[in-house]
Formats: sequence, C-alpha cells, structure tokens
Amino acid sequence: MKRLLLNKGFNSFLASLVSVICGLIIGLVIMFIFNPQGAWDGFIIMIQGGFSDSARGIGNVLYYATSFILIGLSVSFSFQTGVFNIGAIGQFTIGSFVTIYVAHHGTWLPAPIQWLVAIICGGIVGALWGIIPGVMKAYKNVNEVISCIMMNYIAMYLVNQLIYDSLYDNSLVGTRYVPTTSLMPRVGLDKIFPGSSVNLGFFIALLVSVLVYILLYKTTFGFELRACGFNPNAAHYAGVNEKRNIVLVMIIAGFLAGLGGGILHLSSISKYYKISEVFLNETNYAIPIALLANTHPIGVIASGIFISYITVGGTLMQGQGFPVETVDMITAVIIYFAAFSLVFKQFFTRITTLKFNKANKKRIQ
Amino acid sequence: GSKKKEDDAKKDDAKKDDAAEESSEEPASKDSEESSKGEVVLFVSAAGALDDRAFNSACWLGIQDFCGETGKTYAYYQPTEDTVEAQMVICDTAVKAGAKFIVISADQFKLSAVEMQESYPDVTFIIYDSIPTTAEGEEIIADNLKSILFKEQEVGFLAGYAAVQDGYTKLGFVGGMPVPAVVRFGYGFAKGVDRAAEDLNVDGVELMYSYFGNFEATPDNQARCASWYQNGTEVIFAAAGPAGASAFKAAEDNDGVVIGVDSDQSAESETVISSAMKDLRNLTYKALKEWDEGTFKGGVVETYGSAEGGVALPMETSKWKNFSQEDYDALYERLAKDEDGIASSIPSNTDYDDPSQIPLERTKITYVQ
Amino acid sequence: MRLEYVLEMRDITKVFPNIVANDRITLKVAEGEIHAILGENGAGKSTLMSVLFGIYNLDEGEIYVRGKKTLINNPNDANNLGIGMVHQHFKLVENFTVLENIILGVETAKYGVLRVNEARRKVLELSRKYGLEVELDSKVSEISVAMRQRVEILKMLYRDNDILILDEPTAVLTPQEIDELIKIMKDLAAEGKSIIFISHKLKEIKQVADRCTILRKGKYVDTVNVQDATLEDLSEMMVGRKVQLEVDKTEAIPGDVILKVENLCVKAKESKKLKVNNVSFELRRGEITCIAGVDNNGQSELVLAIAGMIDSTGTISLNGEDLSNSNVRFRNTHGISHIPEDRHKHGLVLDFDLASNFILQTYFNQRFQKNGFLKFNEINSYAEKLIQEYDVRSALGHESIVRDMSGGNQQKAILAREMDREHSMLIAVQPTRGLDVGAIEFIHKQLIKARDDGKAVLLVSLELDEVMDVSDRILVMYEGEIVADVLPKNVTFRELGLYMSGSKKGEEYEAIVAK
Amino acid sequence: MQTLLFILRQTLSFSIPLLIVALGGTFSVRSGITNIGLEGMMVMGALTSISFVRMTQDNISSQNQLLVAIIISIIAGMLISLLHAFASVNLKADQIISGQAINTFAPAFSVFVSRIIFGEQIIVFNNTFRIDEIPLLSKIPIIGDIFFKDTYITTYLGIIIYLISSFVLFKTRFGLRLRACGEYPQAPDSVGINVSKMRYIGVLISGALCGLGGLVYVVPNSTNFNSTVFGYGFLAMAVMIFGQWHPTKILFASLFFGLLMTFSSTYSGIPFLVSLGIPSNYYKILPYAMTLIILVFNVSSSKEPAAAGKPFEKGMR
Ligand SMILES: Nc1ncnc2c1ncn2[C@@H]1O[C@H](COP(=O)(O)OP(=O)(O)OP(=O)(O)O)[C@@H](O)[C@H]1O
Ligand SMILES: Nc1ncnc2c1ncn2[C@@H]1O[C@H](COP(=O)(O)OP(=O)(O)OP(=O)(O)O)[C@@H](O)[C@H]1O
Ligand SMILES: [Mg+2]
Ligand SMILES: [Mg+2]
Repeated sequence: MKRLLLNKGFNSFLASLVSVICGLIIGLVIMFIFNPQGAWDGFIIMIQGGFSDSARGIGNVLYYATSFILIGLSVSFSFQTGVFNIGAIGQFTIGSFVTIYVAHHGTWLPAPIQWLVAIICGGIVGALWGIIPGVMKAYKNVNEVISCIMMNYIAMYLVNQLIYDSLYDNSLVGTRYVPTTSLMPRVGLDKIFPGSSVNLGFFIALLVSVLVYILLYKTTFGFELRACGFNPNAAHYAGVNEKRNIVLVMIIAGFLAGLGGGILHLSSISKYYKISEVFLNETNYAIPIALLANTHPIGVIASGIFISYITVGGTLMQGQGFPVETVDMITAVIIYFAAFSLVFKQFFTRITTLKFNKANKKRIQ
Repeated sequence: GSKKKEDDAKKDDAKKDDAAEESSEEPASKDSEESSKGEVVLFVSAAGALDDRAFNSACWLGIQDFCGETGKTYAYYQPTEDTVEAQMVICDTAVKAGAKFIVISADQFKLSAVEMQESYPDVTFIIYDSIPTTAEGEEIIADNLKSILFKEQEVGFLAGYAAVQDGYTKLGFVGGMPVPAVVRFGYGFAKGVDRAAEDLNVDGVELMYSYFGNFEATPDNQARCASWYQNGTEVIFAAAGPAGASAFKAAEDNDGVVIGVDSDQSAESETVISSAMKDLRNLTYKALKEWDEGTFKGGVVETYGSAEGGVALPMETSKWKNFSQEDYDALYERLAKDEDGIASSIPSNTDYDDPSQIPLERTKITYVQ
Repeated sequence: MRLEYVLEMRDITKVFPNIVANDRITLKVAEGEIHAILGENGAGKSTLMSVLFGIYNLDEGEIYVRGKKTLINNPNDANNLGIGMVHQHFKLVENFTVLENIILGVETAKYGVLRVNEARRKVLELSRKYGLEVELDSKVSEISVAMRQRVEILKMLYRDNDILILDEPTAVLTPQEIDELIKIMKDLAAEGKSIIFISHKLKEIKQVADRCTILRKGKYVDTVNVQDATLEDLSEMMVGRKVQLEVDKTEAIPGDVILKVENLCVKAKESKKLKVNNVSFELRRGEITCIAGVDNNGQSELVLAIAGMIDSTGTISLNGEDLSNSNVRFRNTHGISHIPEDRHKHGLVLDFDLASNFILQTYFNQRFQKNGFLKFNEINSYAEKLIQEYDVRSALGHESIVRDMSGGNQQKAILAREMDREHSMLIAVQPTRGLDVGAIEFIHKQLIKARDDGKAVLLVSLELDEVMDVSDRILVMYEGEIVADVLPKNVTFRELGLYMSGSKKGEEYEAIVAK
Repeated sequence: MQTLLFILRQTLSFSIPLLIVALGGTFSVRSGITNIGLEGMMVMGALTSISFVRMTQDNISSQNQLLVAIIISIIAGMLISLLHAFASVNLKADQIISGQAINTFAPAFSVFVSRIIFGEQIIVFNNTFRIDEIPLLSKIPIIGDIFFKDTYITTYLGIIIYLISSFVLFKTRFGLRLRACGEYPQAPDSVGINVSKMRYIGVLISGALCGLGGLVYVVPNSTNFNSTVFGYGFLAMAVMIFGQWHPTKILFASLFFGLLMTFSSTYSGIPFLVSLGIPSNYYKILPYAMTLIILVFNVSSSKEPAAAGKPFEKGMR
C-alpha cells in the first residue's frame, strides 16, 4: 500500500482525482448561486454524463473523446519533450480541411481505404504545419508560443479561403458534406451504441496514445526526447541532436493534432467544415486535457474521456436550464485545482511517510 | 401594405390580451412537475448563439411573448456540434424534458429535421429558413412540421430603394457570412439600389459589397466599415447580426449612417436610419398561438415576403430625410402586387454565384471578396 | 559580561526534514574581531550563518546582538542590526549593473524614483577607502569572480553593516587575490567591524583570524584562540581524527600522446572577444594534466570545445583521429569521457531516475536497446553494478530520482558513468566542488586509478591545493591563453598564483609566442 | 492627409489594447510569473466594466461613466489575477495551469453572468465615449489632428501607461526590485525583499492592465460585448514576446502589428487594392505571416527574464 502511494503515477492520479472532486464541488456551488432550484438536478445529470442518455450517451462520450484525446495528446507529447505546442489548434484546423479535401477528391480510391488515406493526409499536413515553428525554434531560437499562435491564425484564414476556392457549399457556408464512402468505419460500434457517432477513430485514438506512451517511455528515441524535455543542456552534453529532436517533436505533435481533426470530420454523414473565424470548438480543450492528464499520454485518455463525459452531461443539462457554458466553467475550476496537485501530492506523501518521520524525530531527540 | 401590417399587429395585440386572460383562468398544467423544464423549445445551431441579435433572438422573443401569456414553460437547446446525431440528442433530451412545440431556427438542422418530425409525431415543429431534406436531397415535410421561409431579398430591396430615393448615392452592403438569408438581403439591396437609380434617374450610384467573414463585432470589422466611410460611402446596410455593432461604431466615428437588419435596431445606435425587418418574432408567436388553439397546420412551406406582410422597414423610427411614409407605402404596394414584375425581378440567393454577376443598369458595384 | 560580545548565538538548533544541521551551537563574536568558523562540508556552517542572517528561522536557541536579545526573521532584520553576509553562491543579478546590485533593497529614492547619483558617490567612496576596485556600470555577467566578490563586500559596507559574514570567500580566488582580501578584512576589523569568516582552509584561518569556532557534523566542538592552536590541532578538531591531508600517489609514467589540440580558438557568445585564444597542447596516456586558473579564464570553454559542445576553430585529434568537425556523440563514442563542470546543468537529467542517468550517453548501444526499444532489465542490472562499484547511495537504488539525491552522490553517479564508459581520455572539471573530504578523497583516488589504467586525464580545477596534490603536470590558463606549462614539483603556490593572475608568464609560453 | 490620419487612428485602435495588455503581461513575466491568462483577464475586465456602463447608461455623464468603468475593469482584472498569483506563488504550481484555467473560465462565466443579469449573452451599451475635439490642443497642427480630435480617453491611457511602465520598470525602486525577482529571485530574497510579495504585485498589475485592456478593446470598436475578445489576449502575448518584455520594443511591436491589422482590414477602402481582386482572407493572413517572417529575421534572440516560470522558495540557493 505504501509502495503504491509512493508510486509517482498513482500519486498523480490520486491528485488529479482530488482536483476533479474539488472542481465539481465548486461548480455545484456556482450552479446553486445562480439557479438554486435546478442546480442539484442539473448537477446530477452532468455527473451522470454519458450514462444518463443510455447507450447513445456512452457512444457519444467515446466519440467526442476521440478528437479530445488526439489533440490533447499532441499538446502533452510536446510538453513532455519541453516544447509548448500551442499550435495544435492550427494543426487540427488544417488537418481537418485536408482530410475533408482528400475525402472528396479521393473517391476513386477503393472505399475501404478512402478514410485511411484521408486522415493520414490530414495528419501529414498537420505535421507540416508543425515543422515551421519547430524549425524556427530549433534553428532560429524563435519562441514557439508566438510562432504557433501566428500559425494558428494563418491556418484558420487559409482554410477559409481554400474552402471558398474548392469545396464551397453555398447553403452550408462551408465545405460540402463529406462523401459517405469515406466515412470512418463504424466497426459494429453503431450496433452497440446506436444513435451515436462513435467509430473506429476512438480505437485509433487509444492505440495512438499507447503508441505515444511506448515511444516516450520504452524506446531510445523517447529517451532522447524526454531528456531534451527535462534538460536540453544535459541532452546536448550526452550527444543528443536536440535541434533535430525539436523539429521531430513538432512533426509528431502536428501529425497527432491533424489526425484528430481529420477523424473528427469523417465521423458523421452530416459533418462538414463550417467557415468561421473562431477556432474549432474542440481545440479549446487541447491544453486543459493535457494539463489535467499531467501531460502523460495514458492520462490523456482518461482526461479526454472525462472532459467528453461532462460535455455530454452538459448538453443534457440544458434540460435543467443551464447553458452549455456551465460545463466550461466547471472544467476551468477543475483545471485550476490541478494547480493544487503539488499540495495534494505532498499531502499523500506525508501521510504515507508520517510513520517514518515520527521515528526519525524520536531518533533526533 | 404597411398599414395592413400594422393592423395585423394590432389584431395580434388584441389576441394576446385575450390569450392572457384565458391562460390566467386556466390552472397550470397538471403534469408541470415533470414537464416544467420547457414545453416550448428553441433549437439553435452549435455554431450560433441564442443572442445573435437576429434570427435566434427574434424567435426567442416570440416564444417568450407567447409563454409569458400562457404560462407555458420554455427553454432552448444547443447541440454539441452540428451533426444529425448531436441534434437528435438534444431533440430527445428536449422531448424527454417535456417539449411539445419545437422551434428550429437554423438551416443546419435540415437533415436532422427529417428524423425529428418522424420520431416525434406528437411534437409540433416549425423550422425557419429551411426545408427538411434527406442526405439524398429529397425534401420531406411531415404533418407536424411547418417550414417558414422569408423573402429577405424583398426587404433588402426596400432598404436599397429607400436609401437611393432618400438621396444617398454612395452605398455599402456588408453581410456577416454569405449564408443564404444574408445573400438574399444583399442581392435584394443591390437590386433595390439599382432600381431606384433607374426609376428616379440618379447618376453615379456606387455600391460597395462585401462579407465580414464572421458575425462578431471585432475591431477588424469596425475598421473595414470605417475605411468605407472614409472612402466616401454614406450608408452601409449591415446584415451581420451582432457584427452590426461594428458598423454602428464605425458610423458613429466617421459620420456615416447604417441600415440595420432583422429587427428594428434604431435603439442600438443614433446612426441607424432604418432597419430591414423580418417579422420573425410575430410569426413565431402566431404559430405558437395556432398550435395552442389547435389550428396549427403543418406539412407546408410558407414563404413570407411583402405580399404576406412578413417584411418591413420601421418607418416610425426611421430617420429618412426625403423618403416619406407615402413613398414607402407606394413602394410596398408595388412590391406586394409585383407591379411590372418588380418583385419577381429581384434575384434570390441561388440566382448568382456572386453579387458582381447581378445585372445592374445604373449602379457601379464593387465586390470585395 | 555579555556586552563585550557584539554578537552571541546560544544553543542554536536548526532541523531540516532529514537532518539536524545545527545542534545546540554557540558562537560569540567580539567587536573588531575576525572570527573563523571551521568545519567539513555539511558541518552546518552555512546553515548557522543563514540562521543569523534571517534566511532560516531557528528552531531553538537565542541570538543576542550588542547584548540585546533579538529575533531575526528575515534579512531585513539582520540588516537593521548591522549584519551583512556574502553568500557562498553570490546573490547577484547577472544582467543588472554592479551599482544596481549594490543598492538593491536599500535604494536611495525620492517618491520611489531611483536617485542613483547619491548612491554612486557613496559606493565610489567606499570602494576607494577599502581598495575594493569595481566597475560600477558593467553588468555582473561581464565581470570576474573576484570582482563579484568585491561587489558583495561593497554591498555589505554600503549598508553600513558592522557584523560581516563571509561564507567561503576564498574558494574561488587566486593566492594574490586572497592576500588582498585578507588585507581588506584586516582593515575592516581595525575599523571596529566584526567579521565572521568561513573556510576550510586552515592556513588562511591561521593567517587572518583571531579566534576560531569549530563545528563537526552539526555540533559545536570548541572555540579557540588561533594563535594558540597549531594547524594539526585545528584539523583534528574539525574532522575528529588525525588527518593525512596529502594525496597518495605514485610517480606518473606518461605514455603516448592521446589528445592533441592545435590552435584552438573559441569565440565569446556576444562579443568578438576570444574566450579561448589559440591554444595548443598535448595530453599523454598515464598522466593527470591539470588546467589551473581563475574562474572564467576560458577553461570551461576549452573543455566544452574539446567535448564538441560548442563551436571552435583549430584542430583536435584523439588517438590520431581528427575530431575537429565531429559532433558530441562521435566524440563520446570515440574515447572522450567528460565529468562536466555543472552537474545540474549538464551532467544529469535530475528528473530521470538513476538508471536512466547511467545510460545517458550509451542508451543506443546494442547492450541497452534492441530495435529501438530499451532493454530495461539490462539497464537496471547495469545500474545496480555501478551503484555497488562506486558506492552511490540513495533511497530507492536505481529507481531513485536523481534530484532527490545528495550532491556528493550525484557527483559519484556521474563519475561512475564516465569512468565505466569506454574511453581513452577523461576530462574532469571541478569534480570535487562542494563535496566533503570523504567524497573528495574517493574522487581523487578514482582519477589516479584512471591514470594508472593508462588513460589520459584532464583535470580542471580552481582549487590550488587540488591542483598541486593531484596533477602530474599543470597548464595555467589566463584570459584564454595557456600561460604556463609546469610540473607541480617545480612550482610554488605563490608562483602559480602569479601565473593565474597574468602577472607572470612561463618560459614555454614565451617560446610558443615566439614560434 | 485625411487618409493618413485615418490609418493612424485605426492603427491606434488596434495597437492600444495590444500595447496595454502586452505591458500587463510584461509586469507579470518581469516579476517571474508567466501569464498565459491575459485573454481571460481581458474578458473579465470587459465584462464587468461594460456591464456597469450598460446599467448606468442613463444616469451618468459619459466621460465620468467611462472613468468609473475604467476603475471597475482594473479592479476586476486584479481580482481574477489573484487566483493566478495564488496558484503560482503560494502553491508553486506550473504557471501554465492557472493561466489556462482563467482563459477557460472567463468567457464561460461571462456568458453565464450576462444571461443572468441582462437576460442575454450580448451586452449592448450606449457607446458615447468619443471625444470630438479637445479645445486648444486640437489646434496643434498634425498632432492635434491625430491625437486630439475624434478620440477616446482610452487612447491616451495607452500612451500614458506605456510611459509609466517604462518609467516604473527602469527608473524606480519598485521596478528594480521587480526585475530582480524575475531574473534571479535569490538576490532580492537575500537582501530582505519579499519575493512573493513582489510577484503578487507583478501579477496584480498585469491583471489590472489586462482588465483595462479588455475595456479599451471594446470601447472604440463596438457597441456591444459578446463575452469574448477574439484571441486578442494571445496576440498581446505574442506582441509581448515580440517586444522582448521591453516597453519600448513592445510599443513598436504593437504599432507594427496594429498597422498590419489596419491594412488588412481597411484595404477594401482602397480602390486600387480592391481592383487586384485578392481575396480578403489573404489580407487577413498578412499580419500573422509578416510577424512570422520578421521573427525569423530578427537575429537578436529574445531573452526572457531568467527566472520566469520558475517557482521560488524562500531561502532557495
Ligand atoms: N535547505 C535545506 N534543506 C535540507 N537540508 C539542508 C538544507 N540546507 C542545508 N541542508 C543540509 O544541512 C547540512 C548542513 O549544511 P550547510 O550548508 O550548513 O553545511 P556547510 O557547513 O556550509 O558545508 P559547506 O562546506 O559545503 O559549505 C548539510 O547536510 C546539508 O545537506
Ligand atoms: N550543480 C552543481 N554543479 C557543480 N557544483 C555545484 C552544483 N551545485 C552546487 N555546487 C557546489 O557544491 C558546493 C556546496 O553546495 P551547497 O549547495 O551545499 O552549498 P552551501 O554551502 O550550502 O551554500 P550556501 O552557502 O549558499 O548556503 C558549492 O561549492 C557549489 O559550488
Ligand atoms: Mg553546504
Ligand atoms: Mg556552506
């Protein structure tokens, strides 16, 4: 038991859990302040999340989690290696468009691989979008936060223009609906979770998270990357080519984000990219999910599903008179409590080592 | 035309009062425990917002008018994203929470509306600006659903004509984004400007035409409008929802004027000289009233233009210099009766790919892409 | 009676989570006295001073200043009592000017607006009076260590402090600079200021201090009159046993040339100045060559250039193979082992566990990976082997996070890693910095063992004692150039100091220049 | 001339909020606390002050009302920034976390609150804050036209804040101490300066300026507030980094960016550019692309205050 509590992973998990609980409690208080009658019912619906809408709800939790996980993973992965890929937003955007574009123009491909080609293309262009800030950081020492912000806006406006130029649909003010032949395979999930949009993409997200985990923690390449992340000077000393690695990290992170955008947009027959000058909604969650997961790739699965879970709950909560923004507020409070995780962790460590300390004190006296 | 409309409104008011009395006598519905969360429901799209100062706001006000009177509960729902699946989720949630009448205020629900009307035959729907259509392109309207469309081009036409008749020669149109309704406003405005120039023999009429690319009041939008005013544009017709505020602000700072959209926006800024109104609020109210009284008739598409009195300029609050009530009435009459094919000559959104293709006789149109 | 002491610390106890750093320590300092504190690494000297200066709050005990019992909760309280401190690690903001650093915290200001002229006048006056020469408008990052120290002393004087604490001020100075410092200290004492002087160099204490308080493992041992005690007495009291201060080693038997450096130049980052200026030398197998010199005279850059970590011009060849254009990885795998100067910045990934740190440069070897996947079993057993061999102590063995380990054990871990890697040459930069005598002894033994195994050893050290004791040959660097190439037996401390301060140049140097 | 004046004024209306917020961020970073919560803090400032304007618009004269609104926005920004300071200073947490939490929280909270108070998410207000002309000063040639005609108090605020910031950071005791805390907190700590307190103050100033920036962003540009500042907080962060945490460089960076934004949004008033037929999206891309390019060629590598983002523990070595 003590061993378990001292285990870093478990300790972080516990700390996150406490953050979540505290966040939910504060959220409930806010809800009570604004609408005392509906608060409790609304809250219950929210924390029942996907479960309060039968199988479909669960299916939708998994569906929304798919893109959340992938974009959160993009940010987490970069964080772990010492880069702050705030550009996941733009990579997701451009990846979405390219996937839709390829889906439309790739209908000559055999149907079973149309989706695959499309999302891979989305990922690749996302990766290209990541290269630019990566190269700028590695070789020109340009702060990646600023270059990524610029790349995000460029992606957004560029995609808007490319849509006008290529797949524009007058009545949708966006791309046309994606062709049905290139939708993500449902692999029977539509039978288990009828009415939801969950598809193979979810398993891809899981698989990719595990792959990223393995990459980071089990391979020599990951070893290098993490060394760069924790201490670039030491990595340099150890002969690691940290410049090349920064670029590679941005490529991989860009690919993950682009893939997320692609999968999202091939998930439903009525999906299309709507021209907009606000970033896609999913991108708002990239950093929160990464932070909530303590930037661990497996943690991202949990936090992605969690955010998705309460988002679904939040939609249903509208029935109790709470606007969808309530969920964002609660999410924010939960993230804030993640800041306490250091305190929580110390607390857990203290109670587990209390005995040891007592003994020690005695010895001193 | 406008008199007729005003009369309608008066009648409506009278009806409203009646209804209020009736409802106060009626006890609150018995099963209010379960269905207290919204018998009348508005669906807005994921991309939109309840307070868009346009469509959604107007529908919402209509619902509030009705529910305020009858004591029925109301609510609005927004899906997580604009897919059929997500829209069905909120539909199910709403019905589970007691929805009996659902107002759908966006074209984005086109596909899911097909499913909604079939899944819930006991629930009554109206959908604005759209006709339920399957993915294959087949239009299906069930008996419990009514589609309501507007001829925005006609009120755009009114605004454009009035502006030229009032003496403006340098005009501008900005839409939020080229969604069908906005495009109709714009094309109608262009045609109205040109027609007035022709009828009244005005020379040198110029029209700037553009879309912001968004519906938000951003500094960029303000700057764009300001640059037009700076460049000589006198009046801008802003069909851009909340982004209209950017035009108002630019007008305030550059001594220009604005024509508002959707509802009477005269209260929002001194610079609003008139507004191209659609009667959404009232139509929503009426549809609900009919439903309440059991006279609702579904399965149809209703289109509202000048002939139906569904569009108007609010002359009481308008600040025209030369364009009088008489001028307005005459123009409205011509439009409603389609004299000399005036109404049918106004292009709709599907007629041209972009505004520069509209054949205009005496107007120089500059389309800023 | 009490009044005769300007400062009295009685029964001071300070406990850190895992250690009692000060255990009922008493310290009495008289006015105008230079009072030394002597103790091994970790004896608790810095901690005691930190308590006095208000950085740590004491757990038990009392402090009397000028006979009055006082509570010192923060450096402000200390300052108000006239207590000033020069820390072992200088507390200077690198990109502030010297003047800004001096006035920080006690700025003269009118309505919050800085009035630097007044301050400048006062500092100049002090600087003249005590011979503390500084460049007031230079950034701290641009000045030498000795000058930084003068800045720190000026900081105290500027605050009109009359109880001055100097924590190991001589560790980084040349003998000449040390002499200057001693003179300054004596002047200050003559003026009536009391000075607490921390050092583990007995000779200095003998030279400058009036009395000396000795600490051992957090406990008070004794306070003695320095005049009455011999060096042997002092060292015995400090360590608790008779100590042999010299390093045991046999005569070196130099072999073939391993490393050959020719015309090596390294440019400074911002300016065009050369940090390393046309340096040439050779290293031989079976010899410990030491680069002596005052900090910041190009030693660090020279080493980084040899290791391939920064750009340089000139040629470097190892075992006859030209390395000039090869990268760090290539040099690592072709015979260079390197114990870096800053173990935290370069030597370790503090958030990795010990095992991972052991394979920092070798993770890609067939031994530790297969098809790109790490072989954890192999890595862990290798780690355990090193832990055994080099006696690296930590709470959780190879799973310990290195950040949680003590400095000495961190250094041992690096040593183990670099010694165990295949290499023909070992570079060790200040390998004993901040370590206790035991650890120092261990590291010196290992360096000698490497030499005896036939490696070429390049030791960079700032400590003259170490230079004289361990090396077989000494190169002195001054302003980027090698100014002397001497054997330890042919040179005195004094001479070395002259070389290091640039006031004397060796014959070899003249010869090189002539060439 | 008229056109030039127009471009100048528009540039100012883009640049001033960016300037104020970037300076705000600077105070925080200079004290050693990274602040990515600029966007959220702007929203809070705008929300509270615009709500105030809306509620009092019929009762108070407009310039007085604006003054009170300014104060309110500042206070609101400071209050929300306290959360960031607490997490970063007291809890020693990763400084990205609380900043991001504020960014997520503020817009949602704003929607929530506007709905409750005004019944709708968009707060419409009477925007009567423009000053047509300042007597006497407006008569000065050129300068009078640029700064003293058709102007907003907020423009002056921006300039005043710039002047004060450069002065405070580099000429005052407070500035010296603040910068020391961002560079090497051990130094001020050892001379008895309370690093935590200085960092709190740094973050609070940044909150104040961001809150104000939120108001300044809305006033010259709109007659309503819709719970968002459209990424201007992030742009301000970019301007801050671009300006290397130095007020004067930030001033130029924000003017540069503002000029590009002006160009990209007003080109449609320039017939020649319209006749080129380049889609407006490309003009919208322009400011961002130009900034990227400048960054690449900007050789002097930016030096962030050395201790920024690193929690500090008292007595740390
Ligand atoms: N902040 C701290 N937290 C925990 N332990 C500490 C802390 N500071 C010092 N120690 C421990 O207290 C003991 C005494 O340290 P101190 O720095 O006083 O030694 P010292 O006599 O100054 O040694 P040196 O010769 O290395 O300067 C050491 O074991 C050290 O590791
Ligand atoms: N990262 C490092 N790499 C190499 N040497 C280091 C490193 N950190 C500390 N040292 C050295 O270790 C020695 C002791 O460090 P430590 O932190 O224990 O000092 P201290 O005596 O407690 O300091 P202070 O007087 O400031 O309290 C110092 O001489 C320092 O130069
Ligand atoms: Mg120590
Ligand atoms: Mg010490």
